[in-house]
Amino acid sequence: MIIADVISWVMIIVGSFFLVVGAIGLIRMPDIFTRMHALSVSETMGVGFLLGGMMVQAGFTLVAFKLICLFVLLFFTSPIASHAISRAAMADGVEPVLDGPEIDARSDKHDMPLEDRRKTTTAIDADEAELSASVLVEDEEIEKGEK
Amino acid sequence: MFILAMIAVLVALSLAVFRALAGPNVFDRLLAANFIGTLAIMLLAVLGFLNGRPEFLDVGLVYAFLNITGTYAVLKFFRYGALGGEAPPNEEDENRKGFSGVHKT
Amino acid sequence: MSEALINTVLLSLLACITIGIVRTRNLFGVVVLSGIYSLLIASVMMVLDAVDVAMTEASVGAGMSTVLLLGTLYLTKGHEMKAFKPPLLPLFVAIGVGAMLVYGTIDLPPFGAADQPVNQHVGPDYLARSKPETGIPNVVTSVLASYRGFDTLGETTVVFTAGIGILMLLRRRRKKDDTLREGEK
Amino acid sequence: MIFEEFINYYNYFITLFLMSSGLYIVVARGNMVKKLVGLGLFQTSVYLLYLSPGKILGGTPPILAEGYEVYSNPLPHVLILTAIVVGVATLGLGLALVVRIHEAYGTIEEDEIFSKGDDLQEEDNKNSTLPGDAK
Repeated sequence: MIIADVISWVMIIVGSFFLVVGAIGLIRMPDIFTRMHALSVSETMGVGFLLGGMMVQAGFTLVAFKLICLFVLLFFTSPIASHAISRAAMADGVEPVLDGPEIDARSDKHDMPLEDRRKTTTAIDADEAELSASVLVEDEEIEKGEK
Repeated sequence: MFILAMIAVLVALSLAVFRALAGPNVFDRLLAANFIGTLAIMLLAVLGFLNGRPEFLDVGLVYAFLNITGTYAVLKFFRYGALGGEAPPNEEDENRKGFSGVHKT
Repeated sequence: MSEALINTVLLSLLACITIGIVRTRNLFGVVVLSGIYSLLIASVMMVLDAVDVAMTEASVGAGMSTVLLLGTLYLTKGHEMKAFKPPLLPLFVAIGVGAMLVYGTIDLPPFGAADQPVNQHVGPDYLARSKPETGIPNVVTSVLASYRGFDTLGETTVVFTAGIGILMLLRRRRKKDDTLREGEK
Repeated sequence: MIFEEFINYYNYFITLFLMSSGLYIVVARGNMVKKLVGLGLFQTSVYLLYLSPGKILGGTPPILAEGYEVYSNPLPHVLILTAIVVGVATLGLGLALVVRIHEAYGTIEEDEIFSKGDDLQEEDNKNSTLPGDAK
Protein backbone atom coordinates (compact mmCIF):
# COMPACT_ATOMS: atom_id res chain seq x y z
CA MET A 1 0.00 0.00 0.00
CA ILE A 2 2.85 2.35 0.80
CA ILE A 3 4.46 1.51 -2.54
CA ALA A 4 1.27 2.48 -4.38
CA ASP A 5 1.14 5.75 -2.43
CA VAL A 6 4.74 6.54 -3.31
CA ILE A 7 4.14 5.74 -6.99
CA SER A 8 1.07 7.98 -7.13
CA TRP A 9 2.84 10.83 -5.36
CA VAL A 10 5.78 10.69 -7.73
CA MET A 11 3.45 10.64 -10.71
CA ILE A 12 1.45 13.60 -9.40
CA ILE A 13 4.59 15.63 -8.75
CA VAL A 14 5.96 14.89 -12.22
CA GLY A 15 2.61 15.74 -13.80
CA SER A 16 2.38 19.04 -11.94
CA PHE A 17 5.93 19.87 -13.02
CA PHE A 18 5.11 19.25 -16.68
CA LEU A 19 1.92 21.34 -16.51
CA VAL A 20 3.77 24.32 -15.05
CA VAL A 21 6.62 23.95 -17.56
CA GLY A 22 4.10 23.96 -20.41
CA ALA A 23 2.47 27.12 -19.04
CA ILE A 24 5.86 28.83 -18.75
CA GLY A 25 6.57 27.88 -22.35
CA LEU A 26 3.23 29.43 -23.30
CA ILE A 27 4.41 32.68 -21.73
CA ARG A 28 8.04 32.81 -22.78
CA MET A 29 8.08 31.59 -26.38
CA PRO A 30 8.16 34.21 -29.15
CA ASP A 31 5.40 33.17 -31.55
CA ILE A 32 2.33 30.97 -31.91
CA PHE A 33 4.08 27.97 -33.44
CA THR A 34 6.77 27.63 -30.79
CA ARG A 35 4.17 28.23 -28.11
CA MET A 36 2.06 25.44 -29.55
CA HIS A 37 5.09 23.18 -29.63
CA ALA A 38 6.08 23.91 -26.03
CA LEU A 39 2.53 23.59 -24.76
CA SER A 40 1.09 20.53 -26.50
CA VAL A 41 3.96 18.17 -25.68
CA SER A 42 4.22 19.00 -22.00
CA GLU A 43 0.42 19.29 -21.67
CA THR A 44 -0.07 15.70 -22.80
CA MET A 45 2.71 14.51 -20.50
CA GLY A 46 1.43 16.44 -17.49
CA VAL A 47 -2.18 15.39 -17.91
CA GLY A 48 -1.16 11.77 -18.41
CA PHE A 49 0.99 11.66 -15.27
CA LEU A 50 -1.56 13.51 -13.11
CA LEU A 51 -4.44 11.25 -14.19
CA GLY A 52 -2.20 8.20 -13.73
CA GLY A 53 -1.36 9.21 -10.19
CA MET A 54 -5.04 9.72 -9.40
CA MET A 55 -5.85 6.34 -10.95
CA VAL A 56 -3.38 4.66 -8.60
CA GLN A 57 -5.04 6.47 -5.68
CA ALA A 58 -8.55 5.47 -6.78
CA GLY A 59 -7.86 1.75 -7.17
CA PHE A 60 -10.18 -0.54 -9.16
CA THR A 61 -13.36 1.56 -9.03
CA LEU A 62 -15.71 3.42 -11.34
CA VAL A 63 -13.67 6.56 -10.68
CA ALA A 64 -10.60 4.91 -12.20
CA PHE A 65 -12.61 3.97 -15.29
CA LYS A 66 -13.77 7.59 -15.70
CA LEU A 67 -10.17 8.74 -15.33
CA ILE A 68 -9.12 6.30 -18.07
CA CYS A 69 -11.88 7.69 -20.33
CA LEU A 70 -10.66 11.23 -19.65
CA PHE A 71 -7.07 10.24 -20.34
CA VAL A 72 -7.89 8.58 -23.66
CA LEU A 73 -10.01 11.55 -24.74
CA LEU A 74 -7.38 14.14 -23.85
CA PHE A 75 -4.54 12.04 -25.22
CA PHE A 76 -6.10 11.98 -28.66
CA THR A 77 -7.85 15.35 -28.86
CA SER A 78 -5.37 17.82 -27.41
CA PRO A 79 -2.56 17.24 -29.98
CA ILE A 80 -5.16 17.36 -32.76
CA ALA A 81 -6.45 20.68 -31.45
CA SER A 82 -2.92 22.10 -31.28
CA HIS A 83 -2.22 20.97 -34.82
CA ALA A 84 -5.48 22.52 -36.03
CA ILE A 85 -4.70 25.81 -34.30
CA SER A 86 -1.27 26.13 -35.90
CA ARG A 87 -2.64 25.09 -39.29
CA ALA A 88 -5.43 27.68 -39.09
CA ALA A 89 -2.88 30.31 -38.05
CA MET A 90 -0.77 29.40 -41.08
CA ALA A 91 -3.80 29.59 -43.38
CA ASP A 92 -4.72 32.98 -41.93
CA GLY A 93 -1.26 34.32 -42.73
CA VAL A 94 0.46 34.48 -39.36
CA GLU A 95 4.17 34.49 -40.07
CA PRO A 96 6.56 32.61 -37.80
CA VAL A 97 9.09 34.76 -35.99
CA LEU A 98 12.50 33.87 -37.36
CA ASP A 99 15.67 34.06 -35.33
CA GLY A 100 17.67 37.19 -34.68
CA PRO A 101 18.35 39.25 -31.59
CA GLU A 102 16.17 42.15 -32.69
CA ILE A 103 13.05 40.01 -32.77
CA ASP A 104 11.97 39.70 -29.22
CA ALA A 105 8.96 37.99 -27.73
CA ARG A 106 7.94 41.14 -25.94
CA SER A 107 8.26 43.52 -28.87
CA ASP A 108 5.16 44.46 -30.83
CA LYS A 109 6.59 43.48 -34.19
CA HIS A 110 4.09 40.69 -34.75
CA ASP A 111 1.98 43.01 -36.83
CA MET A 112 4.74 43.75 -39.36
CA PRO A 113 5.12 41.87 -42.64
CA LEU A 114 8.04 39.48 -42.83
CA GLU A 115 10.13 41.60 -45.23
CA ASP A 116 10.06 44.66 -42.97
CA ARG A 117 10.92 42.52 -40.02
CA ARG A 118 13.96 41.16 -41.84
CA LYS A 119 15.09 44.67 -42.69
CA THR A 120 15.08 45.60 -39.04
CA THR A 121 17.36 42.73 -38.13
CA THR A 122 20.75 44.25 -38.67
CA ALA A 123 22.72 41.82 -36.59
CA ILE A 124 22.64 38.87 -38.97
CA ASP A 125 26.20 37.90 -39.81
CA ALA A 126 27.36 37.85 -43.35
CA ASP A 127 28.35 34.23 -42.92
CA GLU A 128 24.89 33.32 -41.74
CA ALA A 129 23.27 35.11 -44.68
CA GLU A 130 25.60 33.29 -47.06
CA LEU A 131 24.82 30.00 -45.41
CA SER A 132 21.07 30.47 -45.69
CA ALA A 133 21.46 31.56 -49.33
CA SER A 134 23.45 28.42 -50.14
CA VAL A 135 20.81 26.29 -48.40
CA LEU A 136 18.15 27.94 -50.53
CA VAL A 137 20.15 27.22 -53.70
CA GLU A 138 20.56 23.61 -52.65
CA ASP A 139 16.83 23.32 -52.08
CA GLU A 140 16.11 24.67 -55.54
CA GLU A 141 18.57 22.25 -57.07
CA ILE A 142 16.95 19.36 -55.27
CA GLU A 143 13.54 20.42 -56.53
CA LYS A 144 14.86 20.67 -60.09
CA GLY A 145 16.45 17.27 -59.81
CA GLU A 146 13.19 15.77 -58.65
CA LYS A 147 11.38 17.23 -61.60
CA MET B 1 -0.19 15.86 -1.97
CA PHE B 2 -3.29 16.85 -3.90
CA ILE B 3 -2.80 20.37 -2.59
CA LEU B 4 0.49 20.51 -4.49
CA ALA B 5 -1.24 19.37 -7.68
CA MET B 6 -3.91 22.00 -7.08
CA ILE B 7 -1.30 24.73 -6.65
CA ALA B 8 0.40 23.64 -9.88
CA VAL B 9 -2.92 23.72 -11.75
CA LEU B 10 -3.73 27.18 -10.39
CA VAL B 11 -0.28 28.54 -11.31
CA ALA B 12 -0.60 27.16 -14.84
CA LEU B 13 -4.11 28.64 -15.02
CA SER B 14 -2.81 32.08 -14.06
CA LEU B 15 -0.07 31.93 -16.70
CA ALA B 16 -2.54 30.79 -19.37
CA VAL B 17 -4.93 33.62 -18.45
CA PHE B 18 -2.04 36.05 -18.80
CA ARG B 19 -1.32 34.72 -22.28
CA ALA B 20 -5.02 34.93 -23.20
CA LEU B 21 -5.07 38.59 -22.15
CA ALA B 22 -1.73 39.55 -23.70
CA GLY B 23 -1.82 37.34 -26.80
CA PRO B 24 -1.02 39.47 -29.82
CA ASN B 25 -3.55 37.76 -32.07
CA VAL B 26 -6.59 35.53 -31.85
CA PHE B 27 -4.72 32.27 -32.28
CA ASP B 28 -2.64 32.86 -29.15
CA ARG B 29 -5.83 33.47 -27.25
CA LEU B 30 -7.30 30.32 -28.75
CA LEU B 31 -4.29 28.24 -27.74
CA ALA B 32 -4.59 29.62 -24.22
CA ALA B 33 -8.34 28.87 -24.24
CA ASN B 34 -7.71 25.26 -25.21
CA PHE B 35 -5.13 24.94 -22.43
CA ILE B 36 -7.54 26.54 -19.94
CA GLY B 37 -10.16 23.95 -20.90
CA THR B 38 -7.70 21.13 -20.16
CA LEU B 39 -6.71 22.82 -16.90
CA ALA B 40 -10.38 23.13 -15.87
CA ILE B 41 -10.76 19.37 -16.30
CA MET B 42 -7.64 18.74 -14.21
CA LEU B 43 -8.85 21.24 -11.61
CA LEU B 44 -12.14 19.51 -11.03
CA ALA B 45 -10.53 16.06 -10.96
CA VAL B 46 -8.01 17.23 -8.34
CA LEU B 47 -10.77 19.08 -6.47
CA GLY B 48 -12.82 15.90 -6.21
CA PHE B 49 -9.90 14.04 -4.64
CA LEU B 50 -9.11 17.01 -2.41
CA ASN B 51 -12.65 17.13 -1.03
CA GLY B 52 -12.81 13.34 -0.70
CA ARG B 53 -15.68 12.88 -3.13
CA PRO B 54 -14.22 12.08 -6.58
CA GLU B 55 -17.49 11.05 -8.28
CA PHE B 56 -18.05 14.07 -10.45
CA LEU B 57 -15.64 13.27 -13.25
CA ASP B 58 -18.58 13.06 -15.67
CA VAL B 59 -18.53 16.84 -15.70
CA GLY B 60 -14.89 16.59 -16.77
CA LEU B 61 -15.87 14.35 -19.68
CA VAL B 62 -18.45 16.93 -20.77
CA TYR B 63 -15.79 19.65 -20.56
CA ALA B 64 -13.40 17.62 -22.71
CA PHE B 65 -15.98 17.10 -25.46
CA LEU B 66 -17.03 20.75 -25.35
CA ASN B 67 -13.45 21.97 -25.43
CA ILE B 68 -12.62 20.07 -28.58
CA THR B 69 -15.95 20.98 -30.23
CA GLY B 70 -15.63 24.69 -29.47
CA THR B 71 -12.02 24.83 -30.67
CA TYR B 72 -12.93 23.10 -33.91
CA ALA B 73 -15.90 25.42 -34.48
CA VAL B 74 -13.73 28.52 -34.11
CA LEU B 75 -10.92 27.08 -36.24
CA LYS B 76 -13.24 25.94 -39.01
CA PHE B 77 -14.67 29.43 -39.03
CA PHE B 78 -11.22 30.97 -39.35
CA ARG B 79 -10.05 28.63 -42.07
CA TYR B 80 -13.12 28.41 -44.28
CA GLY B 81 -15.00 31.55 -43.32
CA ALA B 82 -18.20 29.68 -42.50
CA LEU B 83 -19.52 27.30 -39.90
CA GLY B 84 -21.36 24.91 -42.19
CA GLY B 85 -22.73 24.46 -45.67
CA GLU B 86 -20.70 24.24 -48.84
CA ALA B 87 -17.77 26.50 -48.00
CA PRO B 88 -14.98 25.83 -50.50
CA PRO B 89 -11.70 24.80 -48.84
CA ASN B 90 -9.73 27.44 -50.69
CA GLU B 91 -6.90 28.56 -48.45
CA GLU B 92 -5.40 30.95 -50.98
CA ASP B 93 -8.36 33.32 -51.02
CA GLU B 94 -7.05 36.62 -49.73
CA ASN B 95 -10.51 37.94 -48.87
CA ARG B 96 -10.93 35.28 -46.27
CA LYS B 97 -7.76 36.13 -44.40
CA GLY B 98 -7.41 38.67 -41.65
CA PHE B 99 -9.69 37.23 -38.97
CA SER B 100 -6.85 37.23 -36.51
CA GLY B 101 -6.22 40.96 -36.74
CA VAL B 102 -2.70 40.34 -38.05
CA HIS B 103 -3.34 42.07 -41.36
CA LYS B 104 -3.99 45.69 -40.65
CA THR B 105 -5.01 47.29 -43.94
CA MET C 1 -10.02 26.87 4.21
CA SER C 2 -8.42 25.50 1.04
CA GLU C 3 -11.80 25.70 -0.71
CA ALA C 4 -12.08 29.40 0.09
CA LEU C 5 -8.54 30.04 -1.19
CA ILE C 6 -9.13 28.19 -4.49
CA ASN C 7 -12.34 30.16 -4.84
CA THR C 8 -10.45 33.42 -4.30
CA VAL C 9 -7.80 32.63 -6.92
CA LEU C 10 -10.39 31.61 -9.52
CA LEU C 11 -12.48 34.72 -8.89
CA SER C 12 -9.40 36.95 -9.30
CA LEU C 13 -8.64 35.31 -12.66
CA LEU C 14 -12.29 35.91 -13.60
CA ALA C 15 -11.90 39.61 -12.84
CA CYS C 16 -8.76 39.75 -15.03
CA ILE C 17 -10.63 38.14 -17.95
CA THR C 18 -13.46 40.65 -17.45
CA ILE C 19 -11.03 43.56 -17.80
CA GLY C 20 -9.74 41.91 -20.98
CA ILE C 21 -13.27 41.65 -22.39
CA VAL C 22 -13.90 45.32 -21.67
CA ARG C 23 -10.67 46.45 -23.32
CA THR C 24 -10.44 44.19 -26.40
CA ARG C 25 -11.56 45.69 -29.71
CA ASN C 26 -11.20 42.67 -32.00
CA LEU C 27 -14.58 40.95 -31.88
CA PHE C 28 -13.12 37.47 -32.41
CA GLY C 29 -10.87 38.10 -29.45
CA VAL C 30 -13.95 39.05 -27.44
CA VAL C 31 -15.67 35.79 -28.42
CA VAL C 32 -12.66 33.67 -27.44
CA LEU C 33 -12.29 35.56 -24.15
CA SER C 34 -15.97 35.05 -23.34
CA GLY C 35 -15.47 31.32 -23.92
CA ILE C 36 -12.58 31.37 -21.43
CA TYR C 37 -14.81 33.33 -19.05
CA SER C 38 -17.49 30.63 -19.23
CA LEU C 39 -14.97 27.87 -18.52
CA LEU C 40 -13.60 29.77 -15.52
CA ILE C 41 -17.01 30.51 -14.08
CA ALA C 42 -17.97 26.86 -14.54
CA SER C 43 -14.90 25.96 -12.46
CA VAL C 44 -15.99 28.47 -9.81
CA MET C 45 -19.40 26.78 -9.76
CA MET C 46 -17.68 23.42 -9.25
CA VAL C 47 -15.89 24.89 -6.23
CA LEU C 48 -19.22 26.29 -4.99
CA ASP C 49 -20.67 22.70 -5.06
CA ALA C 50 -23.08 23.42 -7.92
CA VAL C 51 -22.29 20.42 -10.11
CA ASP C 52 -25.36 20.49 -12.35
CA VAL C 53 -25.10 24.24 -12.84
CA ALA C 54 -21.42 23.88 -13.79
CA MET C 55 -22.25 21.28 -16.42
CA THR C 56 -25.04 23.41 -17.88
CA GLU C 57 -22.98 26.59 -17.86
CA ALA C 58 -20.05 24.90 -19.61
CA SER C 59 -22.20 23.40 -22.35
CA VAL C 60 -24.38 26.49 -22.82
CA GLY C 61 -21.81 29.22 -22.18
CA ALA C 62 -18.62 27.82 -23.68
CA GLY C 63 -20.29 25.69 -26.34
CA MET C 64 -23.52 27.19 -27.59
CA SER C 65 -22.96 30.91 -26.97
CA THR C 66 -19.60 30.78 -28.77
CA VAL C 67 -21.15 29.17 -31.83
CA LEU C 68 -24.07 31.64 -31.83
CA LEU C 69 -21.72 34.62 -31.55
CA LEU C 70 -19.50 33.27 -34.33
CA GLY C 71 -22.53 32.75 -36.57
CA THR C 72 -23.59 36.33 -35.97
CA LEU C 73 -20.10 37.61 -36.77
CA TYR C 74 -20.19 35.61 -40.01
CA LEU C 75 -23.58 37.01 -41.02
CA THR C 76 -22.75 40.61 -40.12
CA LYS C 77 -19.13 40.62 -41.40
CA GLY C 78 -18.10 42.43 -38.25
CA HIS C 79 -14.41 42.01 -37.53
CA GLU C 80 -13.34 44.98 -35.50
CA MET C 81 -15.04 47.56 -33.35
CA LYS C 82 -14.63 51.22 -34.04
CA ALA C 83 -12.09 53.10 -31.97
CA PHE C 84 -13.78 55.41 -29.52
CA LYS C 85 -13.14 57.86 -26.74
CA PRO C 86 -14.07 56.48 -23.32
CA PRO C 87 -17.18 58.37 -22.28
CA LEU C 88 -17.08 59.50 -18.68
CA LEU C 89 -20.76 59.40 -17.79
CA PRO C 90 -21.25 55.60 -18.16
CA LEU C 91 -18.03 55.06 -16.19
CA PHE C 92 -19.36 57.18 -13.33
CA VAL C 93 -22.73 55.43 -13.50
CA ALA C 94 -21.10 51.99 -13.34
CA ILE C 95 -18.75 52.96 -10.52
CA GLY C 96 -21.58 54.63 -8.59
CA VAL C 97 -23.87 51.62 -8.91
CA GLY C 98 -20.98 49.36 -7.87
CA ALA C 99 -20.20 51.49 -4.82
CA MET C 100 -23.83 51.51 -3.70
CA LEU C 101 -24.04 47.72 -4.10
CA VAL C 102 -20.82 47.26 -2.11
CA TYR C 103 -22.32 49.39 0.65
CA GLY C 104 -25.35 47.12 0.61
CA THR C 105 -23.21 43.98 0.65
CA ILE C 106 -21.53 44.72 3.99
CA ASP C 107 -24.53 43.46 5.94
CA LEU C 108 -24.70 40.11 4.14
CA PRO C 109 -23.59 37.02 6.08
CA PRO C 110 -19.98 35.88 5.45
CA PHE C 111 -19.11 33.33 2.78
CA GLY C 112 -19.59 29.67 3.57
CA ALA C 113 -21.37 30.02 6.93
CA ALA C 114 -23.85 27.25 7.65
CA ASP C 115 -26.05 29.32 9.98
CA GLN C 116 -27.09 32.05 7.55
CA PRO C 117 -30.82 32.46 6.90
CA VAL C 118 -30.63 31.14 3.32
CA ASN C 119 -29.59 27.71 4.56
CA GLN C 120 -32.04 27.50 7.46
CA HIS C 121 -35.53 26.65 6.21
CA VAL C 122 -36.22 25.56 2.65
CA GLY C 123 -32.94 23.96 1.63
CA PRO C 124 -32.65 21.47 4.52
CA ASP C 125 -36.35 20.71 4.11
CA TYR C 126 -35.85 19.65 0.48
CA LEU C 127 -32.74 17.70 1.45
CA ALA C 128 -34.71 15.76 4.08
CA ARG C 129 -37.82 15.16 1.97
CA SER C 130 -36.30 14.30 -1.40
CA LYS C 131 -35.20 10.71 -0.79
CA PRO C 132 -38.37 9.43 0.95
CA GLU C 133 -40.86 11.29 -1.25
CA THR C 134 -39.37 10.99 -4.73
CA GLY C 135 -36.59 8.39 -4.41
CA ILE C 136 -34.08 10.50 -6.34
CA PRO C 137 -30.67 10.97 -4.66
CA ASN C 138 -29.88 14.10 -6.71
CA VAL C 139 -31.85 16.78 -4.88
CA VAL C 140 -31.41 19.35 -7.66
CA THR C 141 -33.11 17.04 -10.15
CA SER C 142 -35.95 16.19 -7.83
CA VAL C 143 -36.66 19.84 -7.02
CA LEU C 144 -36.37 20.88 -10.65
CA ALA C 145 -38.61 18.19 -12.09
CA SER C 146 -40.95 17.40 -9.25
CA TYR C 147 -41.40 20.10 -6.62
CA ARG C 148 -40.93 23.02 -9.01
CA GLY C 149 -42.07 21.35 -12.22
CA PHE C 150 -44.22 24.28 -13.28
CA ASP C 151 -41.16 26.55 -13.15
CA THR C 152 -39.48 24.26 -15.62
CA LEU C 153 -42.59 24.27 -17.80
CA GLY C 154 -42.48 28.07 -17.88
CA GLU C 155 -38.79 27.97 -18.77
CA THR C 156 -39.54 25.63 -21.67
CA THR C 157 -42.22 28.04 -22.84
CA VAL C 158 -39.73 30.89 -22.79
CA VAL C 159 -37.20 28.92 -24.83
CA PHE C 160 -39.92 27.89 -27.30
CA THR C 161 -41.03 31.50 -27.72
CA ALA C 162 -37.45 32.63 -28.29
CA GLY C 163 -37.02 29.93 -30.93
CA ILE C 164 -40.17 31.08 -32.72
CA GLY C 165 -38.91 34.67 -32.58
CA ILE C 166 -35.54 33.72 -34.06
CA LEU C 167 -37.23 31.74 -36.84
CA MET C 168 -39.53 34.64 -37.72
CA LEU C 169 -36.66 37.13 -37.72
CA LEU C 170 -34.37 35.06 -39.91
CA ARG C 171 -36.91 33.44 -42.26
CA ARG C 172 -37.63 36.68 -44.08
CA ARG C 173 -33.96 36.98 -44.83
CA ARG C 174 -33.78 33.64 -46.57
CA LYS C 175 -36.74 34.54 -48.80
CA LYS C 176 -35.03 37.77 -49.77
CA ASP C 177 -31.88 35.87 -50.69
CA ASP C 178 -33.85 33.50 -52.91
CA THR C 179 -35.53 36.33 -54.78
CA LEU C 180 -32.15 37.98 -55.25
CA ARG C 181 -30.70 34.83 -56.71
CA GLU C 182 -33.65 34.42 -59.08
CA GLY C 183 -33.24 38.03 -60.14
CA GLU C 184 -29.59 37.38 -60.97
CA LYS C 185 -30.51 34.48 -63.20
CA MET D 1 -8.29 39.74 11.08
CA ILE D 2 -8.86 42.04 8.14
CA PHE D 3 -7.63 39.32 5.74
CA GLU D 4 -10.29 36.89 6.89
CA GLU D 5 -12.97 39.53 6.52
CA PHE D 6 -11.69 40.22 3.03
CA ILE D 7 -11.89 36.53 2.09
CA ASN D 8 -15.37 36.33 3.58
CA TYR D 9 -16.70 39.09 1.36
CA TYR D 10 -14.51 38.54 -1.71
CA ASN D 11 -17.25 36.64 -3.56
CA TYR D 12 -19.61 39.56 -3.27
CA PHE D 13 -16.97 42.08 -4.32
CA ILE D 14 -16.10 40.15 -7.47
CA THR D 15 -19.79 39.66 -8.20
CA LEU D 16 -20.36 43.40 -7.99
CA PHE D 17 -17.27 44.09 -10.10
CA LEU D 18 -18.63 41.81 -12.83
CA MET D 19 -22.02 43.49 -12.56
CA SER D 20 -20.52 46.99 -12.93
CA SER D 21 -18.38 45.88 -15.88
CA GLY D 22 -21.39 44.39 -17.64
CA LEU D 23 -23.37 47.58 -17.02
CA TYR D 24 -20.48 49.68 -18.35
CA ILE D 25 -20.18 47.61 -21.53
CA VAL D 26 -23.93 47.71 -22.17
CA VAL D 27 -24.13 51.49 -21.67
CA ALA D 28 -20.84 52.71 -23.12
CA ARG D 29 -19.86 50.47 -26.03
CA GLY D 30 -21.53 51.08 -29.38
CA ASN D 31 -21.01 47.66 -30.96
CA MET D 32 -24.10 45.50 -30.61
CA VAL D 33 -22.32 42.12 -30.37
CA LYS D 34 -20.16 43.54 -27.61
CA LYS D 35 -23.27 44.84 -25.87
CA LEU D 36 -24.72 41.32 -25.85
CA VAL D 37 -21.47 39.92 -24.42
CA GLY D 38 -21.73 42.57 -21.68
CA LEU D 39 -25.30 41.49 -21.00
CA GLY D 40 -23.93 37.96 -20.58
CA LEU D 41 -21.42 39.26 -18.01
CA PHE D 42 -24.25 40.88 -16.08
CA GLN D 43 -26.27 37.64 -16.10
CA THR D 44 -23.31 35.59 -14.91
CA SER D 45 -22.73 37.96 -12.01
CA VAL D 46 -26.32 37.30 -10.93
CA TYR D 47 -25.62 33.56 -11.02
CA LEU D 48 -22.67 34.10 -8.71
CA LEU D 49 -24.75 36.28 -6.39
CA TYR D 50 -27.25 33.44 -6.00
CA LEU D 51 -24.77 30.58 -5.72
CA SER D 52 -22.35 32.16 -3.22
CA PRO D 53 -24.62 32.08 -0.12
CA GLY D 54 -25.70 28.51 -0.88
CA LYS D 55 -22.18 27.15 -0.37
CA ILE D 56 -21.36 25.73 3.04
CA LEU D 57 -17.66 25.33 3.77
CA GLY D 58 -16.87 21.68 4.31
CA GLY D 59 -20.07 20.57 2.59
CA THR D 60 -20.47 18.42 -0.50
CA PRO D 61 -22.70 18.78 -3.58
CA PRO D 62 -26.39 18.06 -2.84
CA ILE D 63 -26.39 14.51 -4.17
CA LEU D 64 -27.36 12.23 -1.34
CA ALA D 65 -24.96 9.39 -0.52
CA GLU D 66 -23.86 7.34 2.44
CA GLY D 67 -21.32 8.85 4.76
CA TYR D 68 -21.89 12.55 4.10
CA GLU D 69 -23.67 14.80 6.54
CA VAL D 70 -23.30 18.40 5.32
CA TYR D 71 -24.76 19.29 1.94
CA SER D 72 -24.84 22.67 0.24
CA ASN D 73 -28.17 24.35 -0.38
CA PRO D 74 -29.82 22.87 -3.52
CA LEU D 75 -32.41 25.59 -4.09
CA PRO D 76 -30.14 28.28 -5.68
CA HIS D 77 -28.84 25.63 -8.09
CA VAL D 78 -32.36 24.94 -9.32
CA LEU D 79 -33.14 28.62 -9.82
CA ILE D 80 -29.87 29.26 -11.64
CA LEU D 81 -30.34 26.24 -13.93
CA THR D 82 -33.56 27.86 -15.13
CA ALA D 83 -31.86 31.24 -15.45
CA ILE D 84 -28.99 29.89 -17.59
CA VAL D 85 -31.33 28.34 -20.15
CA VAL D 86 -33.44 31.48 -20.33
CA GLY D 87 -30.22 33.51 -20.68
CA VAL D 88 -29.08 31.62 -23.76
CA ALA D 89 -32.55 32.01 -25.30
CA THR D 90 -32.26 35.77 -24.74
CA LEU D 91 -28.80 35.79 -26.30
CA GLY D 92 -30.03 33.93 -29.38
CA LEU D 93 -32.95 36.29 -29.88
CA GLY D 94 -30.70 39.34 -29.44
CA LEU D 95 -28.20 38.00 -31.98
CA ALA D 96 -31.02 37.37 -34.47
CA LEU D 97 -32.07 41.00 -33.98
CA VAL D 98 -28.48 42.09 -34.62
CA VAL D 99 -28.48 40.15 -37.89
CA ARG D 100 -31.73 41.83 -38.97
CA ILE D 101 -30.39 45.26 -38.01
CA HIS D 102 -27.28 44.62 -40.08
CA GLU D 103 -29.48 43.78 -43.08
CA ALA D 104 -31.53 46.93 -42.68
CA TYR D 105 -28.75 49.42 -41.93
CA GLY D 106 -25.52 47.76 -43.10
CA THR D 107 -23.74 48.25 -39.79
CA ILE D 108 -23.83 47.05 -36.20
CA GLU D 109 -22.35 50.20 -34.64
CA GLU D 110 -24.92 52.14 -32.70
CA ASP D 111 -24.02 55.73 -33.63
CA GLU D 112 -23.93 54.92 -37.36
CA ILE D 113 -27.37 53.34 -37.06
CA PHE D 114 -28.69 56.48 -35.38
CA SER D 115 -27.30 58.78 -38.06
CA LYS D 116 -28.61 56.56 -40.84
CA GLY D 117 -32.01 56.40 -39.17
CA ASP D 118 -32.17 60.21 -39.17
CA ASP D 119 -31.28 60.31 -42.86
CA LEU D 120 -33.96 57.76 -43.71
CA GLN D 121 -36.51 59.78 -41.72
CA GLU D 122 -35.65 62.96 -43.63
CA GLU D 123 -35.95 61.16 -46.97
CA ASP D 124 -39.34 59.87 -45.96
CA ASN D 125 -40.46 63.35 -45.02
CA LYS D 126 -39.30 64.74 -48.39
CA ASN D 127 -40.85 61.98 -50.46
CA SER D 128 -44.16 61.83 -48.67
CA THR D 129 -47.06 63.29 -50.60
CA LEU D 130 -49.63 63.37 -47.85
CA PRO D 131 -49.36 66.49 -45.70
CA GLY D 132 -50.18 64.51 -42.61
CA ASP D 133 -47.10 62.32 -42.99
CA ALA D 134 -44.66 65.19 -42.85
CA LYS D 135 -44.61 65.23 -39.10
